[in-house]
Amino acid sequence: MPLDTSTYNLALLRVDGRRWNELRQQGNTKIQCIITGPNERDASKNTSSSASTAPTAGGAGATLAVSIMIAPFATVDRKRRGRNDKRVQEMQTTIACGLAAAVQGQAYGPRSTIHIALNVLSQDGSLLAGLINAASLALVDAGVPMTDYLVACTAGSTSSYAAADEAADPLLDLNTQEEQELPFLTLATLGATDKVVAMVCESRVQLTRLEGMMATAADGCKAARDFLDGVVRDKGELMVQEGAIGRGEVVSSMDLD
Amino acid sequence: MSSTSQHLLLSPAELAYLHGSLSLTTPGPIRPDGRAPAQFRPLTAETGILPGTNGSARICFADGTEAVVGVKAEVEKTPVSPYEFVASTEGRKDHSTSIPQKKKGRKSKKPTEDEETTMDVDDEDDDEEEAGDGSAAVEKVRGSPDWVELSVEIPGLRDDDSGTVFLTSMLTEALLADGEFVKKLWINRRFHWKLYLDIILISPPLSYPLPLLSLTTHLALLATRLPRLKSEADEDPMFDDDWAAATFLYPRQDTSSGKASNKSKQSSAAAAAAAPASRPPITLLVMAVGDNIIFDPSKEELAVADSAVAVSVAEGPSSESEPESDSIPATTTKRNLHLLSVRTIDPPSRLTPPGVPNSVNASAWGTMTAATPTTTTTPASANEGGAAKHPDARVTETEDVVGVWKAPRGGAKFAMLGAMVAKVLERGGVAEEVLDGLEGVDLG
Amino acid sequence: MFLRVICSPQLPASSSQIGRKNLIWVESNGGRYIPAVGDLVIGTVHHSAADFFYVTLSDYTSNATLPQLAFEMASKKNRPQLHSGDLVYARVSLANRHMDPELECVSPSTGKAEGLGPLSEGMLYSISLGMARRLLMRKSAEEGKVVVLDELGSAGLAFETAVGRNGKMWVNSKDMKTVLVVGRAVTETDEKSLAVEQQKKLVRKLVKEMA
Amino acid sequence: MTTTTSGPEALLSHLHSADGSATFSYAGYTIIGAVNGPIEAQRRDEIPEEAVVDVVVRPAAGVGGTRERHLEALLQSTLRQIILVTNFPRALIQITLQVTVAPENEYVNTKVVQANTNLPMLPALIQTAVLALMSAAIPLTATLTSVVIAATTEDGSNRDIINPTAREIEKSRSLHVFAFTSHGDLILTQSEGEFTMKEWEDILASAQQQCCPNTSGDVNMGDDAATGADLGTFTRSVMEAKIASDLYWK
Amino acid sequence: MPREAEPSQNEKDFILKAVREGHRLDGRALDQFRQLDLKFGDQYGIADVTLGKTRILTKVTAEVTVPYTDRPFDGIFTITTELSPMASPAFEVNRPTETEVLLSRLLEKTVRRSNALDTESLCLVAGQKCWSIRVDLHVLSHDGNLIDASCLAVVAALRHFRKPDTSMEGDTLTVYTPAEREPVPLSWLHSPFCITFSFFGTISIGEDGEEKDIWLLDTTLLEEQLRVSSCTISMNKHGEICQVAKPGGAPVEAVTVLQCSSLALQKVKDLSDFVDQKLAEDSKHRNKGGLLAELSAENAR
Amino acid sequence: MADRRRINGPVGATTPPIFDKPAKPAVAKTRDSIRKIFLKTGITPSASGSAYLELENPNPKRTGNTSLKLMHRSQRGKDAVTCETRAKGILAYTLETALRGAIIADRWPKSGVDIIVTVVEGDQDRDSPESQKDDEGWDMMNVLSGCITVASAAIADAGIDCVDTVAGGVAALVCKDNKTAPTIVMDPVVAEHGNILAACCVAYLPTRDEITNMWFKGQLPGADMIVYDKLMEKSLVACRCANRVIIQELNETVKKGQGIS
Repeated sequence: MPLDTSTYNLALLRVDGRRWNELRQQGNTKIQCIITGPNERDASKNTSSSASTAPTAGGAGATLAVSIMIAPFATVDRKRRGRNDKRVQEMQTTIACGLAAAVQGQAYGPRSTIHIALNVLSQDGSLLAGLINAASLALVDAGVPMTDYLVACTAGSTSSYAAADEAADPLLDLNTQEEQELPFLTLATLGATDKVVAMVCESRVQLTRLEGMMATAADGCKAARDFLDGVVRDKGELMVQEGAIGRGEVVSSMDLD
Repeated sequence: MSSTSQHLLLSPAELAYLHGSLSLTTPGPIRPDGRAPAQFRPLTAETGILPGTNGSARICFADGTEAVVGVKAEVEKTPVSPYEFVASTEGRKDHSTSIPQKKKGRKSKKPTEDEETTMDVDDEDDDEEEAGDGSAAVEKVRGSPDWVELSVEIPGLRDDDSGTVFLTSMLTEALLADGEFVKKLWINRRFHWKLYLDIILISPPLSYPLPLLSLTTHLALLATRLPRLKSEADEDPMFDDDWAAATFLYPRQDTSSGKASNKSKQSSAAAAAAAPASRPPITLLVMAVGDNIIFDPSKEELAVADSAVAVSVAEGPSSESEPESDSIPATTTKRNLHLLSVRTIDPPSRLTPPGVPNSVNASAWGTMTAATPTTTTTPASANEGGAAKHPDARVTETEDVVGVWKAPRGGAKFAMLGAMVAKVLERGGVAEEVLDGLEGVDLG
Repeated sequence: MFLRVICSPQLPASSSQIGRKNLIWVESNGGRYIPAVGDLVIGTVHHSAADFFYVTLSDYTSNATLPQLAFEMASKKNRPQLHSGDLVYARVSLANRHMDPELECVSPSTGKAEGLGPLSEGMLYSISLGMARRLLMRKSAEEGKVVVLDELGSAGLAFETAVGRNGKMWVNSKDMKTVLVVGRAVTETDEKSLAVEQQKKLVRKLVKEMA
Repeated sequence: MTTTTSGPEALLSHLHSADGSATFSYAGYTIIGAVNGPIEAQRRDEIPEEAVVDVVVRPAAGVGGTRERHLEALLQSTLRQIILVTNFPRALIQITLQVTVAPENEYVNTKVVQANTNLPMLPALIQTAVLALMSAAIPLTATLTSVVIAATTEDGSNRDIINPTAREIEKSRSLHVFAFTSHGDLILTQSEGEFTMKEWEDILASAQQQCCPNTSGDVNMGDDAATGADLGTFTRSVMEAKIASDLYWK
Repeated sequence: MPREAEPSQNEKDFILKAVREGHRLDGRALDQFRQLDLKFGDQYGIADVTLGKTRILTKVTAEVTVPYTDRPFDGIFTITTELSPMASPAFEVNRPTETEVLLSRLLEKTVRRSNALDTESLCLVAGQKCWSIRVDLHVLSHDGNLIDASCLAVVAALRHFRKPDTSMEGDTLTVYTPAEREPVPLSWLHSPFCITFSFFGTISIGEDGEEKDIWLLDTTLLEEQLRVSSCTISMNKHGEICQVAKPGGAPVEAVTVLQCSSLALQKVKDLSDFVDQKLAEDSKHRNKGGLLAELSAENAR
Repeated sequence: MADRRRINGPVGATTPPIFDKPAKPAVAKTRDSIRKIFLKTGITPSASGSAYLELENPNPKRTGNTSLKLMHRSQRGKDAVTCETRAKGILAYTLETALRGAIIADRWPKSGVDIIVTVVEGDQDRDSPESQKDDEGWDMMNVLSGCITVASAAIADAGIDCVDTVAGGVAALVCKDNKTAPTIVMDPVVAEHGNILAACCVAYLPTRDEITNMWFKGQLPGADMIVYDKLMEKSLVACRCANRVIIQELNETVKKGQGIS
């Protein structure tokens, strides 16, 4: 099944002391994710006021603070989006809570915060899915312990909601145009399982259509997971070759302070 | 400012050391990262990272600070207002006059020069005619500041945060200071390009982001291309869909080749008034410690700065007729730098908690033997008891105690400021260096 | 002569007539609990510091402090181990408008717990201040006219309760259903302000449902 | 001479999440009030020696504007006079007043953003606030009664209308709001429009008559159709009812 | 900063234990709603919904304005949800909390994006004049399940609302006051409702240790504080999903989500009928007329 | 409690009138002088220090009115005075820079100064043609210099220790029309000069001969510094003039004070 994640660009992969960042590209959707921290809880208070937070491990672990910045030039016709655009905030919450389910926060203790800054540089559909994948990839890269990748994918259904034809076949990973015309949903699962962590459907669709779409999306998630995993392994080998692995150890030890 | 660059805590000893090492006169300042005073931090840059934009660039400093700039252009109708016509044409004429005048004879004002200047105004008009302004009206290419919209995004800062506002205004100022830039956006009398520059600091601000943002913007503008105009004169503009045919906002040229090459390019360019080989502005951050002038200071360095200024320069037309040009060694390119704007930056050092010598400890106040005040007591503080009570304290506050760093007080000396600006502008100086560097980046 | 009426959530421990002239206290169910010395309260441990527990008595109010030594047999060596979220039954030992209230889980005179201390397991129910006051009356059935508990007891249910002046009631029993029933009985009595007879009816109904 | 159709009605402690609550409807207004407190005030707001009194007025439709802010300011300064703020230092007493029904003028289509006068709503707000405070058992030095009076001129003769309708307010020359404590002291007066000192004094008199017909404080003066409802008595009876219901078991 | 007290460990343990065994504090079944009541004001477009101890009041207002330039043929339709300290001191004025944002987003998606209200019918003069319909939602008392209750309140209020009648002679637009002409209802296309499922982890059923998700409907505030994740499904009685949102939280089997969605349909049908019936009653009441005063008294309660 | 809530202003804002032709300045001033300044301190009793500044009347007149409070605020982290200037964002920011240099911060640990500058009337010459709106920037300089002067007077009035009284001054490179050569003027009045090429506004400590804030913008020809230096010198002169006014005013205040005691 065609999952257009073939064009990942890891040219900008960088590891330094406390910051890791990743440029992930899905179709023409281009997202950059930066993980900072973990650092003192109250740091999150004053700086990223607009970020959405979610405690991990039932409050016993570190807090995840997610803030999304959608560049004005990301869309075809430039639009400036206010910091507290409710739609963005909703996505932030969804991502924060979603990741909280995967991240082993107790490794850090309750008073610490991990900042996840997502920058959308170019946007062409499957935004939420892209953001989620980028975030979990960056988290892995940052050496934050997780039970499994949190992977997401969109699935749509041909023909509009009114027509109740069962023949309508689902399709995967929609771009902006498709999103505007077809009903679709975003599904985020924990790794390759069928466990739904997050699910967002914003379009009107026959109840009967739901199952098909979810199934397709779930498959997409599996594929995405394998891909992310591949990326991480490649980078691991790269680091070994460069002998950077030693540095990697420094990094992981730094996390735990 | 303290909000823009995260506050870092240094021990009094560290501060004292930093300040000491940076203010060394011989062999010159020793910077924590071992750079030369006028040396920039190494940076990686690339352009054309965003297919969806007219121009885009990305620069990251070695310390990890990273910025992305995207430029988008839209065609917009020009409101017809008699005033704008008058004002802008004047503005432009004046500009073209001012150049040759200042270049020669140091503001010696002989009418003859005015003659020749008006002349060169005319022949520029001809260029415009070629450029497709066939209309009978002797209409000059003009521009209005609100054709450009610039936005700065700093992670963790609200849009209306004073720091962000300040950055925005400085970058905008540099861009608009000489009326030239906006004129490039002129299409015809009824239409113009509206240019949106969105500057985004991707990483958390590890150091004062101004230079980074400015350089990235510069690069993005260099890479910016506008669709080629197909329509004639004042009719509704038609554009060439072929992106390859699109023309650069700042016409490209290999720096050595002179007028001829770029003249041709220019005539094809929509914005005819653009002076040949002009380059977008860059804003550099310069700081002074003691008598030393230091470029592109890092966060630690800024923490002990005596004063800091942001200097914006741009490159104007470089004409062969320049007398000085011969004197320049062939190696250095002839760049004709304009000073666009200067602003003092509130050095964070003012907020850096100072080390306290015992003498100034509140407990120790008054116990010291008096010395003659070195600062003027303001009449107010004289009639107000508090300050007058302990003049001796004031002395020790102003006197430097060895090994103790104190937040700088007062301002910068006139000469020092002048020197800083001069250092930026000097031939073969940092500004040129940087410009060359950015020139080197290939525009994908 | 005009009487200045001051409504206050609970009667001060002793009499209903305050010394101050032109001033009477009127009890009412409503309002927020305001700590008064001697009140028995049920609090939730918020967090613990060097030698204090910080205990929440009601939402949105500053925490009360509970010295770690204010427990039976507590000493520097062995202190009670209370974690955030634990329930504790305590007496208000210091209440002062200018300071956060202070609690104790031991009678200063006898040094005995006298039933105070951590409450493990069970369920915590919120009730009106009025109901709490009635349940705390020495003879709650006669004076307070709450007979549900007695009725449930006589219906053969085995359970233990603790009532806090701050509008909390803790119920525990081996059988979870019992706890549920007791809780419902009291809360419904409270919300629907049932008379003695109705209470009895309610209990009968609940017990039947349970079986 | 009154235009009040139905007498005042009130409902106390009917909201479960607030410490105290009251719904008051009179003269075409229905307002729901909730009181939370004393609760912990935010650091930046707290007053060391007193309780902070915070009033929030929310219109039925639209976000609060300058109009609501003005009302809030008036209420805040009035209420903290009768609340024993010194009893709860560093605490916050939060009063939220939600307008649910405001009299609509059948003859104009009201805009969502009403730029019209603030005053007519004031008495209802004050009453609601006081009732809610009592329901929350917040110590008060006194209760308040308040009334709005419009001075109109009809065929030459001046006429004061108590609790005027939206229509009458339009026509009125001047509009006045008074609030009195249960001791009969004047605690709040707001006037707008054109009037002479003499007129004002007359109106004040009739307002006093209306709000506290007998400052001596004996209760047996019930509703009097001529002067509109005696709110003082009303407040009292409502409280008595409340206490009775609280202590039903006694 | 006023903070809400966390439920004590005892409460957490007990409630979870109870739920696992199929019991709730108030003796409800796991999929049972609390006592639901709906009242309309004597003015049009006021709905007062009580769901257990949760109470929500919505008011609809209409005014004539200029349509957005980018959609000249549509009217304007906004739903504002500002949670006031009345519901809980945790809600600060003009500091939208996460709850508030999610709530308003859900309503937005459920009612607005699903075209329940035909916005084109609000257009009076293309590009110049249109109706702006505004729904203000006030949470008077918050004891859980805000979303479902709010959605119901909004839908009910909108269906109850009447906007002033208008007429066009040539290019002059006349808006009639209520006194002149009886107002007219909005053109309403379908009635979506939200059903929120709250999840409380899993229990293993059968000896093969198969895991099954436990979920509750119409949770109280206390229950909501303890749930591990939630999923809101909006649909109309025709079985059209208008919106599904599971904003993160603990994972749930995909199967469960599907089961929930089919159960949601049942519940939606019930709610739909409930609202229809209430509206019918109300209109009957009005036709009798002359009882406005009584109604207003009722509304106050 | 401080009202932190949004205040929606009255619906339908009013726009200032725009006259189609610039009114001629009443008084023509020589380019080597600055407009007369009226400065008065101690005008707001409630504030710990305050000052009022008004410029000689040739239109447009600019008046800044500063009231300033020194209050004990617990500021964790900062153990020094920080100025909080509430004004148009950028203006405030620059003003803050200008003042912070002058104030001896460590004299007032853990406390803050609120400086509120109210620009009663700015140079925004509303009666000049629309096209001049681009010159907002130039005008801002004038306003800023006024703010600096008036603020520093107010600070001194409040008895906050300064190293010296800051004064603001502006000089500009202007030319009437493109025939005549550009000239440098002090304290430029935007309306008077058809076209301003460059201007610079400095905040200056005369006795220390130091500059706490500088704001230069415009188009200077070539890399040569001469014009730039000239411009700076001129603006410094402007500052000195302004400063003399401050000193004089303050002296009078002192005299009065002594007179009473």
